[in-house]
Amino acid sequence: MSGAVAAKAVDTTRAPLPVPLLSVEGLSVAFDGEHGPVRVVDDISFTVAPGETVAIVGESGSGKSVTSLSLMRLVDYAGGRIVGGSIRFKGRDGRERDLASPPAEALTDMRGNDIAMVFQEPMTSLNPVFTIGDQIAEAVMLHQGLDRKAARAEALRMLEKVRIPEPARLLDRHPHQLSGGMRQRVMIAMALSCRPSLLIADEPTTALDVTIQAQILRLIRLLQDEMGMGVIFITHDMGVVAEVADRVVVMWRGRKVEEGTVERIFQAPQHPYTKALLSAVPKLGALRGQDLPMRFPLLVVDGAKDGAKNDAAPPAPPPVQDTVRAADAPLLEVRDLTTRFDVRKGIFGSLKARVHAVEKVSFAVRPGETLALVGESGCGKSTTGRTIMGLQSATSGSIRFDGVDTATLDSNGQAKLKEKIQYIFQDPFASLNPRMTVGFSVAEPMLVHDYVPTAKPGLSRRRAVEERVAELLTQVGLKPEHARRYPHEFSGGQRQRICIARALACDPKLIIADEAVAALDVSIQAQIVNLLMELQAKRGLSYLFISHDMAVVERVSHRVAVMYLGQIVELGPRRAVFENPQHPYTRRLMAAVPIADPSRRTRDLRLLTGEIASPIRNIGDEPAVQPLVPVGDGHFVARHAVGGDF
Amino acid sequence: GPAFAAKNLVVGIPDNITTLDPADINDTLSQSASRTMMQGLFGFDKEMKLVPLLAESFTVNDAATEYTYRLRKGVTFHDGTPFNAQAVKTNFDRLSNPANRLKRQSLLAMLAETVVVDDHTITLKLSQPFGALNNNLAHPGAMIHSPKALETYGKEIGRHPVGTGPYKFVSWEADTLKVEKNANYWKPGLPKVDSVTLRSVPENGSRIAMLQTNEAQFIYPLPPEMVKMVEANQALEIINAPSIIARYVAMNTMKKPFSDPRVRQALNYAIDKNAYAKVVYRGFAGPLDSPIPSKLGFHVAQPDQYTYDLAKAKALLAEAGYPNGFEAEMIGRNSTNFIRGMQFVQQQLAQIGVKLTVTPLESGVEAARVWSVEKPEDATVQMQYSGWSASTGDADWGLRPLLWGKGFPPKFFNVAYYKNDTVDTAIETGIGTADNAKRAEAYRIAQEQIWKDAPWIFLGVENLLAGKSKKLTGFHYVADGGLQMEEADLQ
Amino acid sequence: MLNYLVGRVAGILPVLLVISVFVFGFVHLLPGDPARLIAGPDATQRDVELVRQDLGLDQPLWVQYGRFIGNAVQGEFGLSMKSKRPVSQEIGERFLPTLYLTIVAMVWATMAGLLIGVASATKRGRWQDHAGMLVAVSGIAFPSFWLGLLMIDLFSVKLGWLPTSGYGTWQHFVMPSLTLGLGVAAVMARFTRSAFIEIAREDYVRTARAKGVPSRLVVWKHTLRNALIPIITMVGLQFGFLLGGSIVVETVFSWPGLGRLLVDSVNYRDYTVIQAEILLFSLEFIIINLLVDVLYAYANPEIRYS
Amino acid sequence: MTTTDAIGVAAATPSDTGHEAVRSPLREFWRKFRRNRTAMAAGICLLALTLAAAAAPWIAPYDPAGFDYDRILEGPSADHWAGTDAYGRDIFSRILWGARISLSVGLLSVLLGGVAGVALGLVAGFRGGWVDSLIMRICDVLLAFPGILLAIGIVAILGPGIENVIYAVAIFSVPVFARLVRGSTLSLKRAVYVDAARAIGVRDRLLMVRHILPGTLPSVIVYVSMRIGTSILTAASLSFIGLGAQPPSPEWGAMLADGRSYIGVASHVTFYPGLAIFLTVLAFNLLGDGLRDALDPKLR
Ligand SMILES: Nc1ncnc2c1ncn2[C@@H]1O[C@H](COP(=O)(O)OP(=O)(O)OP(=O)(O)O)[C@@H](O)[C@H]1O
Ligand SMILES: Nc1ncnc2c1ncn2[C@@H]1O[C@H](COP(=O)(O)OP(=O)(O)OP(=O)(O)O)[C@@H](O)[C@H]1O
Ligand SMILES: [Mg+2]
Ligand SMILES: [Mg+2]
Repeated sequence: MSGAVAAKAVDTTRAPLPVPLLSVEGLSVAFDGEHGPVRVVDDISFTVAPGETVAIVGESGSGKSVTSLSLMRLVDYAGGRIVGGSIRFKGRDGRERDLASPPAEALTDMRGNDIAMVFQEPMTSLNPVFTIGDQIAEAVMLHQGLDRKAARAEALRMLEKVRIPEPARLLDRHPHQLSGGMRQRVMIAMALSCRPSLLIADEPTTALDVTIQAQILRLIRLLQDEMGMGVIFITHDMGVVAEVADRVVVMWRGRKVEEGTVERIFQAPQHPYTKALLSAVPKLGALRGQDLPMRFPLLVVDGAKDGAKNDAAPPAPPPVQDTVRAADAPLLEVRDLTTRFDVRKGIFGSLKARVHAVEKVSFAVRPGETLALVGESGCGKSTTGRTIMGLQSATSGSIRFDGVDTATLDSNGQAKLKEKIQYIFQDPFASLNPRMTVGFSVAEPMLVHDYVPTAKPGLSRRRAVEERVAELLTQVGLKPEHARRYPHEFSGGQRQRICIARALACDPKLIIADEAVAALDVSIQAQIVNLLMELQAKRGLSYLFISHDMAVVERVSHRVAVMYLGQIVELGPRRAVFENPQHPYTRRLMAAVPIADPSRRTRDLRLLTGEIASPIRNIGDEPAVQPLVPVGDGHFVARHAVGGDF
Repeated sequence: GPAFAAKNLVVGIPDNITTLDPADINDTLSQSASRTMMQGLFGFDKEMKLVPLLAESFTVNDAATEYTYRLRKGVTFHDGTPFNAQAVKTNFDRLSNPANRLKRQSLLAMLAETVVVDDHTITLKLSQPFGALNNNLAHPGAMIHSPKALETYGKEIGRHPVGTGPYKFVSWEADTLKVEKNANYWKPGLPKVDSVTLRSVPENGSRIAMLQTNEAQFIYPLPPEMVKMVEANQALEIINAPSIIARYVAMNTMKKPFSDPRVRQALNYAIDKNAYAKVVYRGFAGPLDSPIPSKLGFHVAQPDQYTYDLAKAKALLAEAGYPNGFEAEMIGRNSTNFIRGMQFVQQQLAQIGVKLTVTPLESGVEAARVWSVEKPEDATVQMQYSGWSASTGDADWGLRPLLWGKGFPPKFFNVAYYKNDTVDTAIETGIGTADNAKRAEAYRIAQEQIWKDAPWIFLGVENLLAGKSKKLTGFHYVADGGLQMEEADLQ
Repeated sequence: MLNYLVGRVAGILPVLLVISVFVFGFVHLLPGDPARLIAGPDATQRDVELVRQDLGLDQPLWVQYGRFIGNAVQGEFGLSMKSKRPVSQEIGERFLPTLYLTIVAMVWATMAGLLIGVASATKRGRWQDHAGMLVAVSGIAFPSFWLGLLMIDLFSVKLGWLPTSGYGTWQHFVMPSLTLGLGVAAVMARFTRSAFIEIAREDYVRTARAKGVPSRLVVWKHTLRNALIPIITMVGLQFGFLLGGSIVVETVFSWPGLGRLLVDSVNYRDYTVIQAEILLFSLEFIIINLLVDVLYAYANPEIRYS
Repeated sequence: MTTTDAIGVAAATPSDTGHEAVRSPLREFWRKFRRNRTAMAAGICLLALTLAAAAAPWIAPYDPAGFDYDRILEGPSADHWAGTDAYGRDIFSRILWGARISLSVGLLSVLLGGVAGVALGLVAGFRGGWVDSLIMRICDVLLAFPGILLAIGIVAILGPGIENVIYAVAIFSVPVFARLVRGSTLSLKRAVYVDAARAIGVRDRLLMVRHILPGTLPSVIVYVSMRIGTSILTAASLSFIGLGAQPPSPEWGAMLADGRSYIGVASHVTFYPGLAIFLTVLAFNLLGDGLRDALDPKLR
């Protein structure tokens, strides 16, 4: 990996090579459940050839992650067991062996070296006590045989490639100081630096904005071409699938329901689930010309039982979301909010610099309104949310909720406030107490706030709460009996839905949803988004919707705020921002959204290089904050050099 | 060759030495340690008989107020300073001066004046008659420092002992004292070993192990229950001899129910002394057949022993108005041996209905209970399990501190608050004269009366037990628990 | 962190001052009169009075406290009431032996404890686990005097390999440090096991495995670092306890340590020595716990950055 | 907080619909604990021991204080299963009787000290700042304060008595628990799920108890199970300074210490009380491991 910029035009019709790299046959995996073993992956077979990209798509909870963990036998450490099938893998040395049979410990030398993996949940997958640099360098040292110093240099190079600002500084930072997307990129850098012959990437771009996502996809492709690396790409983003995959495996409820080349799957899906999936893919621009948000067309995926044919009648046109009570006073009003973090080095470290995570951010959310907050990964979206929640103290600025300055509230008032504002964390797994059943977690807000759910008369309070938990779980597409499980027993998307259920428990007035639907397959995503919008229509809920998925943002939001380097650079009605983006960063964002059509894939393999603007500044070097100037009706833009050329 | 091998004697002792300034010592162990290096005008032989050491002879007036001593000639201290009357005067004046605040000041408290007659003659003038002065001078507290050392080291003298004894000081670290042969010792042919090391090893088992491995050639004390372990080893032998340590339970004779002598006698009858020796000392104890152990001077065995007789005990109790017994508390120190003894007494007295609560106390707490009493009426101690070793070897010190009517705490250790005019007179007579016949008569009377009044439960006299290598000779374990190593030799 | 540290270090003196008042008061309130205890039961009342004057105990309490603190400030602690030697000497003489023994015992015990704990945790539920925990429980439940005596009997009396007791050569360290360390090793083993089981299933451990990190490193680097907090806490506590001297071990092996000095001085109510020792122990704990807090920050960067 | 209790208690009764959406952590814990056979066995052993101790007057073959000077220090035999001690008392009977004192002192003191220490440690770690400094400096002093002195002080102030032993031994445990819990709290309080709980409006006190405390419990349980043995021995050493059970009470630790002088001569005098302590500690440790595992959600 020498040249940072590699521009190559590549033959798009790659025939699968004759000798498969990986051949999975009849793989079944089980976990111990409450009533004996539960098969979560059932008789899966597929192959991966060198240089090939196989995408695994499917319903949330259908067993994608478990399958991928089984390939490296990591599922053994998570309490799972391979109960059948074989995983034949051809190693670097040309030797073929069945990874399913030896004890998991015996495969150590193969991991990383032959197969590397990017995990779905980057937040919990990085070791909190080691620096980013150490963690990447360790992989480099293990697999490229470099010494410490060279490994660090290599780590630095990898970080540059995944477009992390100021990678040199990042080397010495710890995971908890990184934004979600940054951690995900670190995971990717780590996996790639192993230079494996097979890369398993489990939702590697969920937390990335589209511009960076594009960069990552190119990077993977580049390595793949260079080293003939096979790739298993698990994602729910059909746009990404269309962009990268050679072949597609569709999973549904633990089983493989369909497999084919990417073109065939997209053009002639066979299985009802696949069809449903494809028809649910949100397309950017679907609401062009529409002022108001609109729900997804409702899908009846559940009707597609076990391959039974179901070409449901075309759904009724979804209602528009005209819920904003513009006349009312704003529900949430943020003014000049600034949050900074100190950067120190070492255990005793002195103050070196500051992260200007949020700089003079001002916006308001009106009752019944959805304000989307979009922006590059690491630009301060989560920090804004956390600061509003009081989880992070603001450096300056004011936050008013329902007309009350939250800074004036005592701890009691703060706690009461939380009944009305709910926050959905970007990282669902970490935000669920691992020692509590999810049922209890979902019930907790109700217990804490003495919230009495309206339920059938004659029920005790406890039963009422239980009923409500069951109802919430069902609403988000889970089963009531899931309440008894622990967070680690769920898939990524399932956990995300648990967090959504928890946020909805007490009928809040405002929900700050931080990438709340990022890990959901499109069908579930549509359901959840519709649910949220339905609640908005019914109860006048407001949302601060943090997301990088522009297609979803288009569907849900009344207004959009675009953040860049801690500042809001553009703010306006959704239609205005989407159809008439003013700020260069906004324009770049719109252009980078991948399109779910394999025939339109771009094989542009240019990697971005060069300085990336960073929110880390030396002490005393305050960033310039330009005021937002109106450019249209309620449409504002900041005209300054930050984030692009004016 | 082995013939020239240095003879290094190691002695395992149970505690740390506190100081090596005998005038400031009140524990037998430190006394034994300083006795390796220092001597007084008199000493005791291994039978606890008074023998002259640095004094050759003495004269005393009839009133027992003026003693004149002829001192031994040609003796030098370890630092080369000659031993003479001036040295004695320096030491005695130091000891007797309250301003020096020495713990053994009482030994010479009656000293009014020391007069150097000539270089080797000295006269001690007393402020009151005192018949047991030679015994007091034989006490280790009256041993003689080199006057030069006293001057050089001042308050630090306790770390730098310089005497006339058979061994010279080498070093003293936390728990190890090392002394070496004094080549110029005035007794010809002595000492025979090149060095003596005293090592404090508090754990009984470890001390025995030292003996077994020949790391030590002499260890003491040897707990009675461990005698078997030493006996099992061919190279070792035990020393088993009566001591001067009396074991008794003092009863507060001023308060009910112990104010009635019949009660006290009953308790004496209720205890099986043989069983006591067997259970508490595994048989290594003798009877206490008088208020003082037989090894003390002027001891008289009492004809009417309190032999174990439960019927008589019950009868006496009934007579005294306690047909069903009573309840009482017995305190005592918290050592294993004491607790064992207390439990024994508790068990025995239960047989006649006397229910004892046994309260082992930490030394300070016990001291507070015993000594912080200003008026006898305030005493809270009903019974105290105790022991006494009269380190002067004389009946006086076996009786006066414990049973003299003027010796209630905090003055002295009369925890029984026992006061009997006959006894008081006898004790005062005994100390008021140097005439041994008169003294003997006085102490006979005292012992008889005390025995009858039974202010104590007389339990027994424990044996001195020690383990030694058979190769060690001339090493004496004296009845007061002290060690004499002057003649020690290793074969 | 640095500010925090400076603050903590600067805070030590005032804390010690408060402790000194407390200790002084407490010690003087204890039942038992040093003058009587030091003079012995066969001393006359006059003797006792002399001793009392000699020790300065006849003076008002505040004068005594003033003298104590005046001495303490100079690093002196006056004379031991019992031995009349400077307290600093009394303690100094025993501090190093205690320190050395503590270090030797802590080092082996911590390592053994970690090894056993990790072995047990990684082989959880298998025989290695049961064996390890049996050893650990023995270490806790086995009275150390018993162990000490058994070892003396075996290694000194029967085999003649080691001296029975005393302080000096390295041989003298073997049995006392084994005896002293056993309990520590046991505690460490139990805590390590528990902490490891906790961490072993975290996602980031899985990540390490996926990177191809050898099992050994997965355990000793990735898991251990995260399991450190309770382990550090325990090491600190044990270290502090051992630095106070162990009465049992010092007794069995006649080790010239601080534990017996304390017992002796308590027995005689040797106020000066007791006070100095407690101040020393407090200082030790304060310093150790300061180090522990620094190590927390090392172990967990999130603690460091707050 | 009443509502929480309502749920916690109510959830312990079986639900009628077959599925319980909200199973309290407590109930979940018990379900898992029951399945751990070793721990259950250890628990049953301890229960049996407790019962045996309670029934000592009826099942002990001899009077624990009944002496027989003709049969002192006899080894185990058909008459005396564990032999006799220096007074010819039956050691087995004494162990049975002694279980009453030793078990209650061991357990109660640790629980008392544990509860106090855990509370202090939680508050110190969670609040930080001067609260933390104050609590921890007090703990430093308590740690540094020699046990015997403290005990002598307690005898002086409170007088002897078994409850006072429990207090004394409990005090020794407090700072250890406090430091242990504080350490874990420091790192646990930064967990995202704690933030999440805060974000749903959980007040600090509940946050500590419900979200942080369970995370510290594994260490606490381990320490409790170990500490019980130590406490039995400590209690015995306190009886030596006149605090607590006095002769002839058959306290295990005191029996052990008394037999110390007979090692090598009549070793059974220490061996059997030692064995009793060992087995008890073993049982508590196994039980502790079971509790720990039952609290671990990742173990089914
Ligand atoms: N440790 C576990 N114990 C029990 N069940 C588990 C465990 N881990 C996962 N499962 C179950 O296995 C199923 C498959 O999970 P998996 O994580 O593979 O889903 P996924 O396809 O990756 O979904 P997502 O897109 O939401 O990440 C889910 O129903 C999940 O609940
Ligand atoms: N605890 C912290 N200490 C130091 N820096 C932090 C901390 N938390 C966040 N940051 C920094 O603040 C910046 C903004 O982070 P934030 O999590 O708000 O980004 P984000 O917009 O949510 O990004 P993403 O889409 O990747 O989640 C990042 O540069 C991040 O490194
Ligand atoms: Mg997944
Ligand atoms: Mg974020």
